[in-house]
Amino acid sequence: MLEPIHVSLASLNLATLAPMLIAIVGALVILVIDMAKGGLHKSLYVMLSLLFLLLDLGSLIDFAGLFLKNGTILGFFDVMLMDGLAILAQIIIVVGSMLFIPLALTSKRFHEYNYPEYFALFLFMISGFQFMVATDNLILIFIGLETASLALYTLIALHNRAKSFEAAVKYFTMGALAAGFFAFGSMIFYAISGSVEINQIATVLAEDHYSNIGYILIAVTFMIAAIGFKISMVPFHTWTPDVYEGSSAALAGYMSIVPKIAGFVVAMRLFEFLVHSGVAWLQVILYIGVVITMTAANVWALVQSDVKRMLAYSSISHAGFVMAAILIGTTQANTGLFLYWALFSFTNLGAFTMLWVNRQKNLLPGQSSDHPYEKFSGMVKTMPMGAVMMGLFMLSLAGIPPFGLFWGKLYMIGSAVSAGYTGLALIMALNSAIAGYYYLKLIVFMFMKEPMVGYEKMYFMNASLSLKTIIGIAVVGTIFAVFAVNPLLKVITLFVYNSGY
Amino acid sequence: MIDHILTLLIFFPALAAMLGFVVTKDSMRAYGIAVSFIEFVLSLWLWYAYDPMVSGMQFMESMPLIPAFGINYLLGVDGISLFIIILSTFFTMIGIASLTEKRHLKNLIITLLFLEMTMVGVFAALDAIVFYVFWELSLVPMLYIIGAWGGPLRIYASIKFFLYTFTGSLIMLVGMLFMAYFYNQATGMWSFSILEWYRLILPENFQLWLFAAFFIGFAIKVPMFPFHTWLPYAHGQAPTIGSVILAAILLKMGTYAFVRFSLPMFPDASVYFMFPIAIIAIIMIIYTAMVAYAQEDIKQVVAYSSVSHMGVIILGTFALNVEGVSGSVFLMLAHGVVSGALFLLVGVIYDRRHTKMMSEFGGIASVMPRYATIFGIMMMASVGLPLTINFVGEFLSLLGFYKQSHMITLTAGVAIIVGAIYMLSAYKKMFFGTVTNEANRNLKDVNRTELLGLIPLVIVAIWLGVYPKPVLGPINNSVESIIQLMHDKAQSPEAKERIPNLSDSSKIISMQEAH
Amino acid sequence: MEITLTHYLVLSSILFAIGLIGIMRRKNLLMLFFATEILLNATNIGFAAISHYIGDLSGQMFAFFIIAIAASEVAIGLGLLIVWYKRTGKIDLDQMNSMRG
Amino acid sequence: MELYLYIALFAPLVGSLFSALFGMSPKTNITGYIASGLLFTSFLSSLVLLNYVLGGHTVHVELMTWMATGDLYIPFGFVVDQVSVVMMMVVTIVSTVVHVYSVGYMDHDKGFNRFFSWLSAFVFSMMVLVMSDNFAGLFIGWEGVGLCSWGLIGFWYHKESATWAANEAFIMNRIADLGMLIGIFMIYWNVGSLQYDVVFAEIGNLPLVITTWIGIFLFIGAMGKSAQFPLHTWLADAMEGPTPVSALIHAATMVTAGVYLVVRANPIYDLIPNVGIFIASLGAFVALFAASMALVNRDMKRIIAYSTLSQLGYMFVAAGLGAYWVALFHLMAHAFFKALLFLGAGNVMHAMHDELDPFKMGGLRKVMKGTFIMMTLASVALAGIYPFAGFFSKDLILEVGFVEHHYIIYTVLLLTAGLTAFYSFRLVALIFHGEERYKLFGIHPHEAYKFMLVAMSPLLVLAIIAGSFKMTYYQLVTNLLPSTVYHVHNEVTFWIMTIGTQLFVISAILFAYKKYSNWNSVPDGTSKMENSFGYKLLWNQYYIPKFYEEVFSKPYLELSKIAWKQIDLKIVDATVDMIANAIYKTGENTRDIQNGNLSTMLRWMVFGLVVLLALAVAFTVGYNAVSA
Amino acid sequence: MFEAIAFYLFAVLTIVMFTITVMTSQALYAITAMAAGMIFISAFFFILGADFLGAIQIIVYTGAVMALYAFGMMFFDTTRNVVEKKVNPQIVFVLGVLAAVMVVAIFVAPIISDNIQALYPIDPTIGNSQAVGMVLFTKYLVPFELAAVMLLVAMIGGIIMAGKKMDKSLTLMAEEEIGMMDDSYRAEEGGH
Repeated sequence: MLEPIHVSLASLNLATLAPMLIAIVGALVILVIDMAKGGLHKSLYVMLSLLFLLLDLGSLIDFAGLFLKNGTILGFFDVMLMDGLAILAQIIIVVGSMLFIPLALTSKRFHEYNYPEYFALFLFMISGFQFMVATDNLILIFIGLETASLALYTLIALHNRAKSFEAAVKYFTMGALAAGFFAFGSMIFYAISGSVEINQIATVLAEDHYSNIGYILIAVTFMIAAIGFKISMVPFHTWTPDVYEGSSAALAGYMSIVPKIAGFVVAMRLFEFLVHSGVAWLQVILYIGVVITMTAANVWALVQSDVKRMLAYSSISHAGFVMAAILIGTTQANTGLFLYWALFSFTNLGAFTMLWVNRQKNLLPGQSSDHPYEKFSGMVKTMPMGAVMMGLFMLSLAGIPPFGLFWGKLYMIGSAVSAGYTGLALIMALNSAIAGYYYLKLIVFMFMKEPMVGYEKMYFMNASLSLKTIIGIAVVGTIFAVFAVNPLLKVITLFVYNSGY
Repeated sequence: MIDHILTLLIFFPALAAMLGFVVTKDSMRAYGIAVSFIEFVLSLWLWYAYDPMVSGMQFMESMPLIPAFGINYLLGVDGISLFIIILSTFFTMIGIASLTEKRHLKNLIITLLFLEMTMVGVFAALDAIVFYVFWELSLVPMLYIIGAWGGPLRIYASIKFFLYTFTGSLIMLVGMLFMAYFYNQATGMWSFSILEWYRLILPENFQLWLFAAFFIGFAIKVPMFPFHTWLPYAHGQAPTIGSVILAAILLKMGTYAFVRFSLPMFPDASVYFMFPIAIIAIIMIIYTAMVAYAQEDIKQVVAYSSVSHMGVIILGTFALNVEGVSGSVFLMLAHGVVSGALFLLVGVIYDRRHTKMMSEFGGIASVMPRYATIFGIMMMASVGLPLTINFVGEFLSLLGFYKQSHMITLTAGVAIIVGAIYMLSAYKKMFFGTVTNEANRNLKDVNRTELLGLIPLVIVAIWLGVYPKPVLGPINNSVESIIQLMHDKAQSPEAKERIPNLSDSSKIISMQEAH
Repeated sequence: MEITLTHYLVLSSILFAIGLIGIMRRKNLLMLFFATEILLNATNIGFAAISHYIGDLSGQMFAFFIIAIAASEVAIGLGLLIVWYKRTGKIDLDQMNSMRG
Repeated sequence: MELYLYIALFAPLVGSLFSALFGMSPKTNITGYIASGLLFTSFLSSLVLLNYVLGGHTVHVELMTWMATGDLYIPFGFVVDQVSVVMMMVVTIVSTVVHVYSVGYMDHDKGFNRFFSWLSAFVFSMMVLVMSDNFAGLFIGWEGVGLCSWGLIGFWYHKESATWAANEAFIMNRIADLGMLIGIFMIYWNVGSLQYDVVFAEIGNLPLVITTWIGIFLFIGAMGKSAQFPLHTWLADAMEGPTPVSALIHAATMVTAGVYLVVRANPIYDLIPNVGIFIASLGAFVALFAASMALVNRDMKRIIAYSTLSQLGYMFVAAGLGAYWVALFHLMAHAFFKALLFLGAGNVMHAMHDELDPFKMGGLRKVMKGTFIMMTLASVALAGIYPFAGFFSKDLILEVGFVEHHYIIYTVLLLTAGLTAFYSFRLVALIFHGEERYKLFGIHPHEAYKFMLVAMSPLLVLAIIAGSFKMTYYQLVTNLLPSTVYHVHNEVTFWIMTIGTQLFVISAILFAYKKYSNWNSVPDGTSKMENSFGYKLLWNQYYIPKFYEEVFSKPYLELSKIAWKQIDLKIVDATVDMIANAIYKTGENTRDIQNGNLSTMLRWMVFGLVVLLALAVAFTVGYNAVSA
Repeated sequence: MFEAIAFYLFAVLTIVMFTITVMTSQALYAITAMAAGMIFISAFFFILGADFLGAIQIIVYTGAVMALYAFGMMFFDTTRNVVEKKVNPQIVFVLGVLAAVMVVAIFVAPIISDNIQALYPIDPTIGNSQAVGMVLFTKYLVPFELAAVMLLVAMIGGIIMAGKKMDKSLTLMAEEEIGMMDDSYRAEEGGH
């Protein structure tokens, strides 16, 4: 008969749930407030979200301290895994979200911010991502992923216009397919290892000396497809530009950062042990995948006529760039990944925010998208500071020193070099050059063309103090990144190294 | 203050540019001149404080930037960089003083001041990454200058300029990372300090690859054949000030980098690649001179002539002996002064006629005699007449390379012939003959503002041609230390032989000092 | 004739492939969603079978959660379809091509 | 003495700079006076130095360092020794005369001040050239005179032909200068110094091959400056410049720089007699070659220019055969009478309103008595009639050829002497004798200013008496130059030669007079002679300018255009653009992968999966095959 | 033997049902076939001893999911024949079949592993539901709770998207229009 199970509460390490729980509680609080008194202004919810995120961040920093003292923290029957990667990723997630949520305080009113549920879903989504990175259990990863994704689909659709529905449906459908892939891949891993926990899988496979190579490859294939979808690897990227275009610029910027870092962490956990154990196939596949993702996305970005789509493709390319870290698999490379993404968050969010501040409600005459290049022509004359800042973000994205992303690129290419991937390093460098073109294109429009008559008022029409603050933070973060790199590098290296990656 | 003079030199213009946003449009010009003048005086002070007897780095500054990855804010000047820095500040001053641009003058001056920061930064940097930062950053203001104030094809030209050089420098960046990695392998430490890298002796095959990686970055910047095609567009479309700075300073970054990086870091590779590069240099010299001869646009003539002269600089650099390298460093300055002046001169006529086609002119000498005179002086300097600044550099460069190869020098020497051909024919087309075009009949001669920019250049061009010693001396000392370093580091017997050992010849030096 | 794990896995993958075909083939969004359900169900069979053959409960757990996920997806998916349908009157995915390139 | 040296050297520079100050302003006579005065000062200083040097001293100063790097050390060093002082005298005398003359000659020219600036600058360069104590300094002067020559040939820059000629001269000289530069490089890398004294002391220790090459390269430099075949065409074209310029630069001084170089570098050429023979042969050839072209030419100044060329040939014969002092002597004598001849021609030009065709003149002796006398005497001197200067120097060269047993050279030179006499007097006869054909063209000639004639007179005197300095000169220069005496020892032979030569020359003169002194029509290209092959050949300068035009200039231009339009734009640049375009086009062509249709997107996902699966299966199969 | 027969029977049935689901142009057939397929799948669960899962399968899928879909169908009016434009159907089948073939190709090889250990072994002495419950509320408590959150998210998402507020898009309305709308809301609320 069933034995009663005695579990000491201490061994559960309930605290490991704290960060996610904070987010969930926040969401529930918002829902409750809404039920109690409807029709409250969005600023309340924004600030509440911000507060809970702050708490979340506080608890994460607490964990960071604990991690440095005691190493990896397991909790809840080893389902929760608070290692360096989890903490770093969650910090990026939460900080990215904190930068995102004030963007709701626009001066124009958009549909989604009329819903208190929007903020609740947003916090739920964050908790989903947090779960996703803070575990090595495939089940929890899957559920976290789905929680976040489902919330995200809703957030996209709430923008409430034809394009955002289209985007949401496309994202959802492809997400469902990817979910199928994930499930199937997990199944095969389960079949060969009898476990759904990544470290367990790794152990079993190592003990078997990878004898079920066929199974492993099939499993990895499905996993690549599933995670590749999440981090938009070519050819699983097709949703990205459409979804970015359909969502509000703010959300698009958010999507280019936060979901992807979660994806990267899962990819790191899942693939790196395989790469390290010399599964040559995976190395080749990742190599090809990384190169194609970087290059093809760049090439497509070249031909875009809409800035947002261009940025979408560019973020695919950046993701490909960072994927190289997983291929390289050294501590330096993984450190580079987090460094890159931390720096990328500021810059890219800044760039998308710049789009967000000049979002008008109706399409420009003769244009089929919100942010055609023409909209920016001659911006330096009508809005010099705005143009300079946008130019700054573009330069940073292009990897012009000393702006933020350069240091990330430097370190990433450096890690490729150190690991002996000369060809990869060169390809990464050359891709930066190709990318230069489309970033320059925007600069050209802003600085070297005459303003279009009648469009002068387009810029900053949607701006508000909080948006400007966010841009300011992004600008500062981009320009003075160089001073942040060293401390970041030290901390990240410590975390990554101590997590065994 | 003297301890941080380099930092001051680098960031003073940038700071001034920031403050410049506040200055009103009308007074911007005066502000720009004042700032650049102060900067120039500061750089002169640097020269004054510089000890010409010391061959190594002076005014070193160091501050950890990203110590975890071995990146430090490391500055210093030696005889080689000192004068290029002064040239940069000098030309920024001259450039701003002789600005005739009316559109968005404020933006232009702010951009120029930022550009000045990057230029000084490149030449003062002793850390590869800091160097790279300024190197890349210099593209941005230039992009803006060409793209916003340029001619009809300005956007094409500016993007081409940017992307081309950007691509090259990214490959160079990979090379730098490899260098740091090898340093890490050798010492267990990360470092991007150039001086530290000097101490590293690499196996020859590594040297070859790294040399190639750096070479692409530098060659595009120089620009060397066949990577030169961005230059005619950039010059052709750039406004006068853009061309001036581009020709006078930005191109020097490439050649300077050869001396600063390639030679001392890869002595064996330098010897290995000496002849191929010399061949390229010859192609640059003769082929581009021919192309220059075929031009119809006077600015393009000057632009291509730049490439041709850069060929001589490259040749001198790869002479790998003191005479040649000193000569090439000197020629960098000389070419800066002369081609800068020529572009300014082209700008003068362009301001008046808004065309640069030589066929539009003819007989200008009678309408604008002062202009014709100054143009003539600068043309002769460009042709390399003795007692002008160019000759010293060209003579020494060719002399230096003669030690390495007779035939190549003979072929390269054709520079003095072909140079004369295109320059004289261009001069003839523009200035000689009778005035046939009515539009030219009443052109105003150079005015006071323009003279303000041109006269100092003429003075420098002749002064340093007659008495190059104050500049050549410090250059020589620093070059000697580089050559000695190369000789000591060289591994292959051929390199040992080709790079002279100066410690043997110290006798000779002392003998000369007895003169 | 023993039914081994392989049988189940093969069955699972055949069903998965049917799902894939459906996903690629369907233009009607609602029926496309059916196909996604097939995918998840195919996987579930595999999980249950593996769980049975190695005598471990984790597989069943996974399948359990997959069912939950499938259910949530239906809710969101139908919600999306409803707004889309309200806006356009169609749920044919060929209508969705306002963004491209 | 240093002071005098510096005065001699820098006075012209001061004059030039002073004139340049007024370069753009309208004519101010003061510039002419000051420049001339300063040159006279220079001349006086040179005279003092000459006196000093005659006392057996030399002056050697070092002004300052020019270049010093590595082992290279080049100072601005100047030396006044026996050779350079001779040159200094020649240069300062002729240039002083020419300056004064020019005050009158350029009287009506807008560019009066500019002219003096250039002219004085030229003298300065020339002084640097001759006074320098090292090869680099020589090169400075060498290029400097080239520059001034360019400026002065193209002085009337509105004339297409003048500017063309100026550029031609400069570029041709540059070609030769490259040779010289290479010679200098060789000297430096083999000797380690460029100082004359060091080089000449060390040169004997070098392998002969290297010395030979040095000699050859230096001579290439000399060929350009002295317009030796095949770099001779510029000299005749250079006559586009104002006539004083032709007198000073293209007759008396600059063109002789090549001879000076060979003379100066005599320790080198002494070691390589084979090169010397070549130089001599080339000189002889040029002497005849140039003279032949002068026979038929119808341009007064060109005829004189060809004669200059021819005389330069003589000088090179002497220098090539080792008779350096003879070469230098002829150089000096020639400078006087040739400058005189040119200045006279200038007077005629002035009178004839820049008409140059002697066939359109005739009978001018009536209106231009002074000029007539001077030109006739100068021609006599040129022809080498005793006791004029030309006799002493030219005869000596013939003797050298004979003594050194180069009979072919001797014969050629003798023949040339006859031709020289013929064309010189053809010119004199056509200009000053016969009918006054100029009336047909409505010209009213007049004599030049008095002071111009006065200014010319020193030259006249020197042209007549220069020969008498021969012994003093000989003693002077042989301090430095090999003191070989060239004398035909057999008295009979000597007299036969001397008198024979004189008779030959005189008969040539008489023939010219007979043929041309009564000329009465302007040739219109229809006469039989004018259509003969020989005449045409000579008239077209052996078709060499045309040959250069067709073989070098035009193809170079064409090639340049191809290089630009075909190679640079269509290959090099197009490749770069092609790469960029290819990348862009790839984007354009593949962007339809994202065609916005959800079905396609899903298919791409499945496609990606299938490809990966295929790779996985392939790998597994391969892996199993290998492990099995 | 019984197991084999059952397996093959249900395998064929499921495959057929799902094939119908995928291939038919009748939406009604499709949904019916899918519901049937789901039920047949639950049969596998029972065969495999996963009783709990089987029950859940029937309840959740056939009960909830199918009902939702049925409502959806009625709402979208897709009971009639669905007209679908087919583009390159070959590609679809080639890709699908290839995927299956390749996965199967690997799967025919047996799994070689000595190291598979059941971490949560099935105890034959206790019932499946109990066992599942034990694991679910210990090891998988966190996923379980998160699944609850997920369902909550799905619920909220579904509700607000289907809600009436979505009919008007503030995103597309000019500020003035929104202002007017707010006023009318306020008026309504004031009226209550």
